[in-house]
Amino acid sequence: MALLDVQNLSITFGGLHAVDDFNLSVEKGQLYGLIGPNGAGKTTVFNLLTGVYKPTSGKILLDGNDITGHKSAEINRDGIARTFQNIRLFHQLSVIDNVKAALHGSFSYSTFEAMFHVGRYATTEKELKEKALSILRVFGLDTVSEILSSNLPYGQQRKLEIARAMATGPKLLLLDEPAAGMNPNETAELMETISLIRDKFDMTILLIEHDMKLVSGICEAVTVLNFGKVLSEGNTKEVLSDPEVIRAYLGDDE
Amino acid sequence: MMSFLTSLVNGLSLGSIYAIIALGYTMVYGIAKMLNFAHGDFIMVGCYIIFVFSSSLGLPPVLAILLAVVLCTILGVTTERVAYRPLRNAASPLAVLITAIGVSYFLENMALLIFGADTKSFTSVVPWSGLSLFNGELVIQGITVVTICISLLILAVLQLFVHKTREGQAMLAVSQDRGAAMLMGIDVNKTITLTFAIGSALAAVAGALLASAYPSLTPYTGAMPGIKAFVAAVLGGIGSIPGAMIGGLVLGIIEILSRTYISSQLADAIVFGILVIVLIVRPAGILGKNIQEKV
Amino acid sequence: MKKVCSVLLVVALVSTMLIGCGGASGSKGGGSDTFKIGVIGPLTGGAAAYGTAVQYAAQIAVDEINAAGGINGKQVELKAEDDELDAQKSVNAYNSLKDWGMDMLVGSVTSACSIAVSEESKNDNMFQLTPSGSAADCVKYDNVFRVCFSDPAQGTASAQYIGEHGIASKVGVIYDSSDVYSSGIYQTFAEEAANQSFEIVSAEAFTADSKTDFSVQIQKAKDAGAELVFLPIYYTEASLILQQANTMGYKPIFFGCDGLDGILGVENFDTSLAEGAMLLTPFAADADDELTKKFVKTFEEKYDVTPNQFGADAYDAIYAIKAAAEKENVTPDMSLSDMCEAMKKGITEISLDGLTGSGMTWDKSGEPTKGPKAVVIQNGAYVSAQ
Amino acid sequence: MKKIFNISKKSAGRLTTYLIVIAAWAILEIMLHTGLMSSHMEGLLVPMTYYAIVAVGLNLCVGILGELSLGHAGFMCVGAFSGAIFSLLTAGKMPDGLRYLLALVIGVLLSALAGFLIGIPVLRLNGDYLAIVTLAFGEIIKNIINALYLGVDSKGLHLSFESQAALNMDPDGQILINGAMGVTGTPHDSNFTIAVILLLLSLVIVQNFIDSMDGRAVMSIRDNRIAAESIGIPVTKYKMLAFTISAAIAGMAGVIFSHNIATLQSTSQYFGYNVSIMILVYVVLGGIGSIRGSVIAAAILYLLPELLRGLNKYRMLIYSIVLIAVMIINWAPGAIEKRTVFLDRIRKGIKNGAA
Repeated sequence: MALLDVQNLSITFGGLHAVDDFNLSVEKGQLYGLIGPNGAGKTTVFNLLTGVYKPTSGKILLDGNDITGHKSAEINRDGIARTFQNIRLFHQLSVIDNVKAALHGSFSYSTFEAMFHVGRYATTEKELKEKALSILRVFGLDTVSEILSSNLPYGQQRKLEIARAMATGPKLLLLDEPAAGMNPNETAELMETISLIRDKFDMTILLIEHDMKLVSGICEAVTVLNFGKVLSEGNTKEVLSDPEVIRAYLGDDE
Repeated sequence: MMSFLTSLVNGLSLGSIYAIIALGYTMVYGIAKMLNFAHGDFIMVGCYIIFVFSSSLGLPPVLAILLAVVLCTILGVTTERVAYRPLRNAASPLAVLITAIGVSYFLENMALLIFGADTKSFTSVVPWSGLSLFNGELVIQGITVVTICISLLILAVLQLFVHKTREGQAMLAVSQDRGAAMLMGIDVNKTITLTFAIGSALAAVAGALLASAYPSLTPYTGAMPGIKAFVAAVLGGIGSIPGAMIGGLVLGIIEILSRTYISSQLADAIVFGILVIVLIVRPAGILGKNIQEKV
Repeated sequence: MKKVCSVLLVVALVSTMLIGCGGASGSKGGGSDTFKIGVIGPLTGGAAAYGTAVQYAAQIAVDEINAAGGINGKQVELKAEDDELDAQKSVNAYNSLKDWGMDMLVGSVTSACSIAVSEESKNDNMFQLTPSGSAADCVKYDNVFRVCFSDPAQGTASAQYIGEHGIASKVGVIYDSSDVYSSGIYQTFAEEAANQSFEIVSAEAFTADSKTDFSVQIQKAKDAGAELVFLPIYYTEASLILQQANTMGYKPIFFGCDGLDGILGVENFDTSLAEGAMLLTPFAADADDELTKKFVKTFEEKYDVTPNQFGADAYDAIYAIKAAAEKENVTPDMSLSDMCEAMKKGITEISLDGLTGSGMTWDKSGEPTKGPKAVVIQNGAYVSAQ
Repeated sequence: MKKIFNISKKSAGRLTTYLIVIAAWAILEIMLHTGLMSSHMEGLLVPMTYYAIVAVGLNLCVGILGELSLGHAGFMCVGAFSGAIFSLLTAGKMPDGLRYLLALVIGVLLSALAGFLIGIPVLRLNGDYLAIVTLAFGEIIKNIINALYLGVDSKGLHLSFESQAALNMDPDGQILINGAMGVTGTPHDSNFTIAVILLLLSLVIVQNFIDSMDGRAVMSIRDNRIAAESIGIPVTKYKMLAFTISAAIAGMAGVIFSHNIATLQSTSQYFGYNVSIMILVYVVLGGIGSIRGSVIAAAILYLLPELLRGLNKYRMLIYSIVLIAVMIINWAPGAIEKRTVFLDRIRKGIKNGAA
C-alpha cells in the first residue's frame, strides 16, 4: 500500500479549478517530484495536503488513514511535515529554538512547570537540547545553533527549515522548491542533504522543484501538473522526455 | 412611532458625522497602513479654528470652514512629514502608532495652553432651523439635514475621485501593494501626503458639523468621536470607503436607539458589543475583504 | 545603539529625580515664617475648568490677604498642583505639596479625589478644607471640612423647593451617572421626591463618554410631558442640553444646582436660551453685593473668564482659614498636628460672610451651614427668586 | 565552583532583571527609612510598581504573543473590583495578610477568566482588528461596572443597573458597588514591598515562560503562524494561554491598585482605553518583547510627568514632545543610520586619539 494516496482531489476558488481531479500515489521511501509550469497548482496541492486549504472534493489517505479535512497542526501530527516556497522560519528565534519549537510534540511538561522552572523542566529541557542538537548536526547547523535564524545565510535558512520539519518526526516530508534562489554549488549540496535524509531516516519525500537537474538527479518518479490537472506521471526519465510535457514547459509556439 | 422616527433621524445625524470622520480614518489606514490616533484631535483643531474665525472674528461661517479646511490640511500634511514619515519603514508598526498617540497628546495640550480648559459654546454654521413635520411632532433640525447631505456628497466625490482620477488610482495601487506601486513609478510619498491632506480636510468638515450639532468645545472634544469613528471604520471594513459610510451610520443609529430603548448608561457597551459581534461573524467588517495570507 | 539612548534617558531622569528630592528635603510643615497653603484640583484634562477656577480664586484671596497684612501678621504662600481628576494623582499632588512644606490644604476640588486625599491627610493630621468636594464621604474624617453643600443636602433641598413652591407636577431628570456629584444629588432628589407633590416622569442618565448628544434624554422628558427638567449636572453639559432642547422645540423650566452656575459664562453661549432657568446655588456671579462684584471684577481682569461657584467656594475657603487661624491664633511655626487641632477648633467658632453665603458656620462634622439661594435667570442675569 | 557559574546566557539575563528590581527596591527602601525620600516620591512608588506589573503582562501579549491589545486596563478593572469587593466583604473576618492574599488570588482568577472568555472571540481576529476589539472589550467592562449597583444583605446579593434604590436592600445591607461612585473603603493594604514582591513574581512567571516549551510555541506563532501550524503547534491553545496569563497579571496589578487608594471608580481616567494606551507606550518604549525594558520604561515614564510637576501646565506638552522625539530617534530607520554613523565616528576618533 502506498504511504500517500491522493484520490480525485479538487479545489475551486470562485469558479476557478485550481486543482482538478488530482491523483497521486507515493510509496514509502520514495523520492517523488511534483513539477509543472508556474501557476500549475503545485503549491496548492501542497496546501491541500497540509490542511491549509480544504479540498472541494476528493480524498487524502496517509498510511491508509483518511486525513482529508484535518487542520494543519493535526496533519503534522498525522505525519506530514513541510517546508515553504518563501522561507518561513521563526525569524526572531535562534537556530536551535526553531528546532526545539518543532520538537514540541515529543516532549512535555505542564505550564506550571514552565512558569516556575520546577519539576520536569530541567531534565526535559536538557533532553530537548540534546535532541535538537543531534538534528542540527545532521544538517551541519550545530555550530551556528545560537545564532538568530534570520541572520543565517540563505542556503542555511533553507536547510534549517528542512531540519525543523524533520524534527516533528514525519512519515512524509514535503519540500516546496527547496533549491529556489540557490547557486549551483548550494543546489548540489542540497541534493546531497536530501538524499542523506532519505537514506538515513528512511524518509519518504515529495518535492516541488523547477530545477530539472535536481529533479532528474534525485527523484525516482514525478508527476507533471498543468492548469491544475495531471499531465503525465511515472518514471522521471520517461516523463521528462514526454513531448507533451516539453510542450507544456516551453509553450505551444514551437 | 414618532419617537422612533425622531430617534432614527437623530441616529442618522450622529451617524453621518461618524461617517465623515471614519472616511478620513479609513483612507489614511488603507493607504498609509497606520492607525492615526490623532485624527480625532484634528477635528478638535478644526473646531477651534472655525470658532476663532467665525464666533470671535465674525467671518461668515463658510469662509471660516474653508480656512479651517486649509489649515487642517496643512497641519495634517506637516504632521505626516515630521512625525509619521520618518517611521514609515520602522521595524515595528507599533512605532508609528505610539508617535500618533504622542501627536494626540501634543495637540490636546497645545489647545489647552492656547484656549484654556473652559468650554466654548459654538455657534452653528447652519442658520436654518430645519423642518417641522406632522404638526411639529417630528422636528428635523437644519444641521441634521445638512450633515446627512454633506456626508453623502463627500462619499460620492471620494468614490469618483478614487475610481476616476489618476491620483485616486495611485491611492488604490499604494493601498494594495506599496512596493509594486513604487515599481510602477507611483510616487508613494506624494500619494500618502495627498491622503493625509484629504483625511485632515475631512476632519475639519466633520469638526464644523460636530460642533454645530453638539455645540460645546473643549480640547478633548475630538477624542471620543475619534474613537467611535475608528470603531465605525472597522465595523464597515477598514480601508473601504462605502464601508466607512455604512459603519458610521450603523453605529450612530444603534447608539441612539439603544440609548432610547435600552439604557443610556449602557449604550456605549452596546455599541462596542455590536462591533465585537460583527467582527466575529465577519472578521474584516461589513464590507471589508478578508485577505488570506498567501502560503 | 538603542541602549545608548536608553541610558541617556535614564541619566536624564535620575538627575531630575535627584533635583526633585533635593527640593523636597526642605521644611516639612510648620517651622517657617509664612503660611503655606496647598491647592489640589484638575488643572488639565476635561475637568480643568473647575480646578483652574479654584486655583485662580484662591490666589485672588491670598493676594488680598497678603496686601492687607496676612494672617496673624504672617504672609501666605499658595501653591496649586494638578490631579487630572485622578484620585491616585491627587494623592501624588498631596505628597508633592507636603514636600513643599504645606501647612493647610484647600482641596481636592472633586469628590473622589478629595476622599482619596483625606485618607492621607487624616494620617498626617493635616487640616483639609475642600471647596467643592460634595460627596458625603468627603468629610468623614474630623480633619476635613468643606465649603460647599453636600450632595444629599442639595438633592433634598431641590426637591423640597420644587415641591413647596409648586413649580411643576411632572419632573424629568437628566443626570451624569458616571459622576459622583451628579448621581449623588439625583439619588437624594429621587428619595425626597417621594414625599413631595410632584412626580418624576423620566430619569435619564448619560456618561462621561457620551456627553455630546442629549437628544434621546431630552426627547424622553418631552414625551413624558415633563414641565420641569431637573439638571443636577455641571454647566458645560447643561449648556448643550439647553441648546439641543431649544432646537428640538422643547421649552420646559430648567432647574439645577450649584453645578449649573457658570452657564452664562460659557464663551459664546446664547444666554437667551437659559431664560427662566432656575438654580439652587449659594453663588451667582451677577449678584449685586459688593463682595461678589469686587471678586468677579478682579477675577475677570486677571484671568479673562467669569468665575463660577468653584472659584467662589475656594475664595471663601481661604477666608475661612484666615478667620479660623486668627480665632485660635495659629502661627506658621506650629507643628502640623497642633495647627490642625487649632484649626479644627477655630473653624467651628467662626461665622463667615463670604461669597457663597452670609453667616456661614461649621460644625464638627465638617458640614457648613448656610442658606441655599434660589436664583432665576432673567434677561441674561441671575436674579434672586422670591 | 565552576558548576555554579555555569549558567546559560538566558538565565543570566533573567537574574540581571531580578537584581535590578531588588537593587532598586533596596535603595528606595533605604531612602524611605532614612528620610531621604520626599513624600511625593514615596507616594509614587506603589503606582509605579503596579504599572510596571501591567506593562510586564502586556508585553507578554504584545511582545511575545505578538498581538496588539488595547484593553488591558479592562482586565486591571476586573482585578481591582473583584479584589476590592472581596476585601470589603471579609474585612475584620480574617487576618489582614490572609485576606489580602485571597483578594489577590480572586482578582487574578477572575481577570484570568475574563481574559479567557474574551480571548475566545478576540484571538480569531488579526492585527488591528484584534486591537480594536480588545479596546471594545475594555470599554465594555468599564462601562458595565460603571453602571452596576451591587449590594449584599441577609438575603444575599442584590444587583441593579438602575439605581441604588432599585437594589431593594434591607436597611442593614452593605453597598458594595455604588454605580459610578464605585467602591469606597477598601482597606489600604498595598505597600511598596508587597508590590515589588508581586512584580518579581510576575517577572519570574513571564521570563520563565518565555524560556520554556510553551513560550517557544507562543513565539513561533508570533513569528510565523502558518509555519507554527505546519509543525503541529496548536495555535489557538497557545494564544489563549499567553493571553490569559497576560490578563491575569494585569488583574493582579488591579488588586494592588484597589488596595492602595480609598476610592475606586470604573471611569475613563483609571480604566479607559487611554490607560491601556499609556501602558502600551511603556511596553513599546521599553522595547517590544524586552521584559526588563518594560519594567524600566514603566518606572521612568510614570515618574516623568510627576517629576515635571514644577513645569506646571507645560508638563504634558513636554511629555508628548519627548514621546515623539524618542520614538523617532529610536525607531526611524533614517535616524538609526545617522546615529550609527555618528557613533562610529566617535569610536574612531577615540581610537585615533588613543593611538
